[in-house]
Amino acid sequence: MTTASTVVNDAAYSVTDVRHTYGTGTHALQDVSIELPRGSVTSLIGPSGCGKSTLLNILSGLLRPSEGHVEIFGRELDGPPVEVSHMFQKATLLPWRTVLENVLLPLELRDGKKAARKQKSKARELLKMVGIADFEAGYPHQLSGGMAQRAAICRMLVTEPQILLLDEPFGALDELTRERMDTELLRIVRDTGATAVLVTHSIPESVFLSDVVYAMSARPGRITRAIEVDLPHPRGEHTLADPRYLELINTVRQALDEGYRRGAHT
Amino acid sequence: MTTASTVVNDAAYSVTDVRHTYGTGTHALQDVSIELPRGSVTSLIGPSGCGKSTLLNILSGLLRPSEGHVEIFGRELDGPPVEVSHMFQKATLLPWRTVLENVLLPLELRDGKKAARKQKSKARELLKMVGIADFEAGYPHQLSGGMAQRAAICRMLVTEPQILLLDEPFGALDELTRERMDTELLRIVRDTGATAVLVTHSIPESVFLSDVVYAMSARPGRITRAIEVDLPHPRGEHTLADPRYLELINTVRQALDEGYRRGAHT
Amino acid sequence: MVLTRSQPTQARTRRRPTEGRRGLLARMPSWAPVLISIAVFLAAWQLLVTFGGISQLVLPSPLSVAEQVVIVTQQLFVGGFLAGQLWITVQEILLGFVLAVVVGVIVGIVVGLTSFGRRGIMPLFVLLDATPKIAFAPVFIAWFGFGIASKFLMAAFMSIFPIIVSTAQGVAAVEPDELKLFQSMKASRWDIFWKLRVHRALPYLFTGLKIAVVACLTGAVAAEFIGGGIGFGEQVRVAAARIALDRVFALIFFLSLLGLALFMSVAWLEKRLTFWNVRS
Amino acid sequence: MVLTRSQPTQARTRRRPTEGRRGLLARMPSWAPVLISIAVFLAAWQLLVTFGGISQLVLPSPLSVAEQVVIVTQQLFVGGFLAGQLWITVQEILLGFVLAVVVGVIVGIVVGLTSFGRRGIMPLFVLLDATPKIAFAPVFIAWFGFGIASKFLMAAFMSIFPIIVSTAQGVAAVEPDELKLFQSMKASRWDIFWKLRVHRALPYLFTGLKIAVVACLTGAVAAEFIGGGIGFGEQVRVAAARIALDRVFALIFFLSLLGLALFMSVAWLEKRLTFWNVRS
Amino acid sequence: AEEAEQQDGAEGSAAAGGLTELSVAAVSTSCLQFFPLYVAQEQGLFEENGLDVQVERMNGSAAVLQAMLAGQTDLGTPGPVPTILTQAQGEDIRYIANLWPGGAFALVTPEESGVADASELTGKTIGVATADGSEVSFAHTIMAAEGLEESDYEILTVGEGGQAVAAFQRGDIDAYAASIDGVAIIEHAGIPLSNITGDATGYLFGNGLAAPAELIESDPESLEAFGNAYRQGLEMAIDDRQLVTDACAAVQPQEVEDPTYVEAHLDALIPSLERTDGEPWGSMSQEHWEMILQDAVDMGEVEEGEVEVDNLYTNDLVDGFNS
Ligand SMILES: Nc1ncnc2c1ncn2[C@@H]1O[C@H](COP(=O)(O)OP(=O)(O)OP(=O)(O)O)[C@@H](O)[C@H]1O
Ligand SMILES: Nc1ncnc2c1ncn2[C@@H]1O[C@H](COP(=O)(O)OP(=O)(O)OP(=O)(O)O)[C@@H](O)[C@H]1O
Ligand SMILES: Cc1ncc(C[n+]2csc(CCO)c2C)c(N)n1
Ligand SMILES: [Mg+2]
Ligand SMILES: [Mg+2]
Repeated sequence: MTTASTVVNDAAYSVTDVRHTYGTGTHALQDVSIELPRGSVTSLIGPSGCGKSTLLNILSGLLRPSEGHVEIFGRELDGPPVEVSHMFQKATLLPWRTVLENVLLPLELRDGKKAARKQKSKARELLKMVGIADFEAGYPHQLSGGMAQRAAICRMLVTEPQILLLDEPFGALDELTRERMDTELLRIVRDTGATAVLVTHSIPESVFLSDVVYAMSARPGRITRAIEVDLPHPRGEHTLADPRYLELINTVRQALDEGYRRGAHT
Repeated sequence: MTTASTVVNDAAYSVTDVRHTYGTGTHALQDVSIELPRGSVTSLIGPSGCGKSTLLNILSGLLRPSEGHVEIFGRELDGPPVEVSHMFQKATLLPWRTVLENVLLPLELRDGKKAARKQKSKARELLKMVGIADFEAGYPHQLSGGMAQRAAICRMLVTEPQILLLDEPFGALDELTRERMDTELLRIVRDTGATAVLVTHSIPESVFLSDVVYAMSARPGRITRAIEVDLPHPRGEHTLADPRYLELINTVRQALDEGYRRGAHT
Repeated sequence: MVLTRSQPTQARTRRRPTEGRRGLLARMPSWAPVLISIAVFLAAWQLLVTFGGISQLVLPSPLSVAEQVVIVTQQLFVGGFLAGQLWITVQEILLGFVLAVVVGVIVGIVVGLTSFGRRGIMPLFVLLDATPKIAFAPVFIAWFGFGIASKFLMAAFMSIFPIIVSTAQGVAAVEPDELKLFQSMKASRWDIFWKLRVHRALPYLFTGLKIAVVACLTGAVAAEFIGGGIGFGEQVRVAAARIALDRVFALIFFLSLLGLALFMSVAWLEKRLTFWNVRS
Repeated sequence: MVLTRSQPTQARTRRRPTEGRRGLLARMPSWAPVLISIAVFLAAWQLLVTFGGISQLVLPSPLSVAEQVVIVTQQLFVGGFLAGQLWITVQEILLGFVLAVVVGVIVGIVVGLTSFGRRGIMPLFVLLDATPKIAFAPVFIAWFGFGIASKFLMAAFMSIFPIIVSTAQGVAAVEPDELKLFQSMKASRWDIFWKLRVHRALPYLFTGLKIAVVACLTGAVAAEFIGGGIGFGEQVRVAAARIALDRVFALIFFLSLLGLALFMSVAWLEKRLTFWNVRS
Repeated sequence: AEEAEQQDGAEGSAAAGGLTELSVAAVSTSCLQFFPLYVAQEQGLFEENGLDVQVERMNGSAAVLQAMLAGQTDLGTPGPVPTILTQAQGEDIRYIANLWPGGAFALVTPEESGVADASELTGKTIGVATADGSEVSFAHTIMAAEGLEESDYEILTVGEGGQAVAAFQRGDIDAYAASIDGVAIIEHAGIPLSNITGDATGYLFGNGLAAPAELIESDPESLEAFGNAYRQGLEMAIDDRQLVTDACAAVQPQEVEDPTYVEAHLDALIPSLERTDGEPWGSMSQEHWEMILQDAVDMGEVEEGEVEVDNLYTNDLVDGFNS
């Protein structure tokens, strides 16, 4: 997989020998090198505190790694790039804006208020797609956790990003709602051809959604295993009954358990 | 299972025709009748807002049902009974008390400060058992979520309750930590011969822990299915690989999905 | 009693089911308890004066105060001298408050957003805020004269510190998650300020404003007290000098109403502008 | 610059990575910025007096104020008259504060824990708090005489309302989860009060106390100002009456130090008693 | 008298050492303004007269009168007008001695303004030290004597000391009506003033000693003893001004830090405290009281007939003051 780094290659991201140590001395990441093909869905899974969010923050340009470097579409990463939308565990909707205004926020910041206003119909479409069109004029405190998370998805998608970075996006939802959101998300990603990186704690979720699952060890986080998920597309309820699905879940669990045991997690 | 209600029977709880409507008009529970044998572990599972916590609050004597009645060890329930310990989704440790002082709180409230002080060694034993003995002099804000939840378990157990009511006790933990806590809890319950009622959102957890899983429908909550879990004891890591385990998970999922579809959940 | 059958009224006190003895009180309209306690207070006062053998010049009876309230009200409605004095004080308070808000918010933003401000200037303001600012009243009079200027500047001086401190706290107290969100969306510092910090600062600011508006009234009255010359506070002093204590109380009553009106206006504005700030 | 290589100093300002231009300022010891801004302030003041042609009777120069500060300090150390006056004011403040805390906390608990208190009495306190309490100073003198009593009562009156309001808020603001926990453990009302409400009320109470301690100083000084006779505030008035503005400023400086010391004491106590109250 | 003393136990009970306790409240916190009181205290003149006196300092006549009514003090030194107002409200507090026979107030203008006569103040602003009415009626009396209506000039309350200086410097006032010691302070600050008081206010005596009628009834001996000591204090201080500095050093040291400040005060005050009309110290004339009461009626402060002149004062104790 070695390519001359000056040549534009087909990867959305290519991460080489990244390490990160925080100012506090916490050694969060160690020797991470991964390549994420365009249009792929990748999951990062590992024990709490192993550096998953750190890695995602590095990919989003919010954090510069202590060592190593990151390329996005073949160019050196340097600050948050326009192609990327980042979604966090909490929906983080601004409570003083209506749902619609929240969804329009990234456009407003990028193109100004006027331009954003013109895109209302697009935002409305997204809200309709995730099933909360009726709430566009409501305020976040009137939404349930699942509804807020859906609004955050719309906000993430409204700029038509080529890359989606998702940090435990559905961690706060109950299992059944979560499964539905997973399915929806997968459909959107496939439809738009975007590249997605997902951080999750749920083994079944990682398998269900991804092309590759990277298992990480406890701090300092390193990638211990890469599990290719060869489940056929499109995936859906039938996938859950697929014996290969359960098999892969067990594979990931074992990979994780090793990393878990090796770490210092209490 | 009909016994004359005046005769003391073998059930820890017997719940007859319980309905509950809140002051706001929310109709939370509808026609719930269940019998919980001594020493059994029972799970309640169902969509968010279906009345699981309401039912648990009724069992704990914190809430009097609008209709129907509840017997505990054959006598009419009337206020929080001494035999019961209730554990909530959040650890809710008092931040101004050390871990040890938090564990001793129920004893202090029941028997006074002096008596509680004499039981320190017992509290320390419990802390040792869950693996946080080193933190007894620490304050809650120094603990991770998992450690706090373990302290809450010690607090629950320190009064040697005959009945444990657990409302999503590990909902805030990551999957692997949660599995470990589940195993620990199960061992404790079996060792002490206590009766336990567990509310959970996780289907695998409910199957892993229980003798019976009650699936509930969306609001107004009613019990739609009772699934007997015939997995052998003791359960442990090997259980997760048992095909019967996966089968039961699917059974519960289906039961739940029916109730889910029938409800008005968004 | 821990167990209580849930009833419609219970929703209100959901947080304390053990304290739910709901009797007469719960069924009263919400203004009734206030009126009852006012009535009890006034009755006790009247009894004290009537049977306590206290001189009217030391503690006037509520009845004679009420009489003076009526007289003052009439004078205010006629729009003569007293109305003019009240208007002067109102002007002092409003000018002082507006000045304090404008300067205080600007200074607060500068102090709160810069490291030097937080570390170098904030402690000075804490020091200044800990001075009994009323001691500066004669200085203000000497500098700014006997007209409205010295009074509204004094009012502004008395009320500006809570505004500075709360603004500085507010603009610094952004939610880290929201800041990260804005950064990930490549927001400019300008946008982060106007679309994020300003909103998050408002609840803090209003806490400061509610303290400030009362301090502003106190400042104007204190300046009139010490500086003399004009205004409603000065009328209180004149009445006190004439040993007309019933008039003193009646005038203070109007000042309280003024204070309450200002406080309520700020509270109303707070409710409107921070409607979204529901405790989660 | 959004991207910054993380460095040891960054930990402190983790929340605002975009503002991380760390230069000279970050490397200064923490007292340096305060001293710098004080120095700049004093220099500007001296220049204004020297070149602004302002009479010393209106704005004394910092140098002459400094001279007076030295003189007053000497007098205080000798322990003569001025030390006695300072001690009187300190007594007034301490007595007033203790009284306000004792009465305010008790009233606050009663008001905060009863439905009648919250609905019937609280609005009255809001009304009273909105009065310019300084207008009552002459009345307090008339009732309680010229001694220390009228002054410390005035100080207590000025500072009691924030204590009542914050205590009432505090005891009512229990976490529902914790209340439920206590109820499930069959705790008595007594235990719920002492082992839960009291702790949860402390952070609120201290917010009130920090406002109150400054108000208490103001109250004592204002009472001395208006009531006359005794104390350090009265000395300010005497100095003002004899047109010794440099002395006025020097005395105010000592009152500020006193205020700061009181404020710091309360803040220190807060840190000790609510050490557990870390923002989560 | 013994029976009466038992009835009114609050006032003047016999203390250890046979001294009678008595408290007095001055209407000003200034020591220099009431120096006879403090000299008497410092020189032990009260003890010599069988009294144990407690001196309090307050701001203004109203506060002192209220303190007397509330039983906080036995004696006070209010002005005549506030005393009239108190009687109008049904409380019986009376003058027993005139402390300022020469008048309390002066109307002044800055020397540099060239105004030498009150008649030149038409259309101008007169500053007054307090709003308590005394200076205001004082100013009105002077202006009325010049034939000026109240609408011909403005009155502005500016306070004392530095505030008055600021008022002159800012041009906010053209003349200033204040107590004579207040005027002395301003002159001492370096602003030369011309006194344009004239003689229209000759009948306006200043503050006096006042007491509740019951006390005058029940214990006149103690009050006589008090006045006697006060008079002796005044006379000793006139003979030896250093006594004033000594007495005030213990009470209000700020006022005596600067000897020239003390001199300026005494130069201004002593002439108005000394009796120059040959009448015994402390005595009051019916005629002057009637004129002052008439002024109060004319100003609308009290109704005609609401207060009787005979109730306002008594000269019964004057012999005792001068024994
Ligand atoms: N800004 C920071 N400064 C210092 N240390 C940090 C910072 N952010 C994270 N850390 C530490 O770095 C380590 C990795 O944190 P990170 O948030 O990347 O873990 P994670 O895998 O996302 O964990 P979780 O599953 O709990 O979200 C942890 O030990 C954490 O405490
Ligand atoms: N104290 C209350 N007053 C009024 N309505 C309530 C109260 N508590 C709960 N409810 C409502 O009753 C219904 C059942 O609530 P409950 O908390 O029992 O659900 P749950 O099954 O525990 O949900 P979750 O899984 O989200 O915890 C919900 O609609 C809820 O909004
Ligand atoms: C605070 C204060 N109140 C009243 C007066 C009035 N006064 C009291 S004694 C006196 C001297 C002659 O009577 C005068 C004018 C004052 N000066 N200061
Ligand atoms: Mg993370
Ligand atoms: Mg629940």
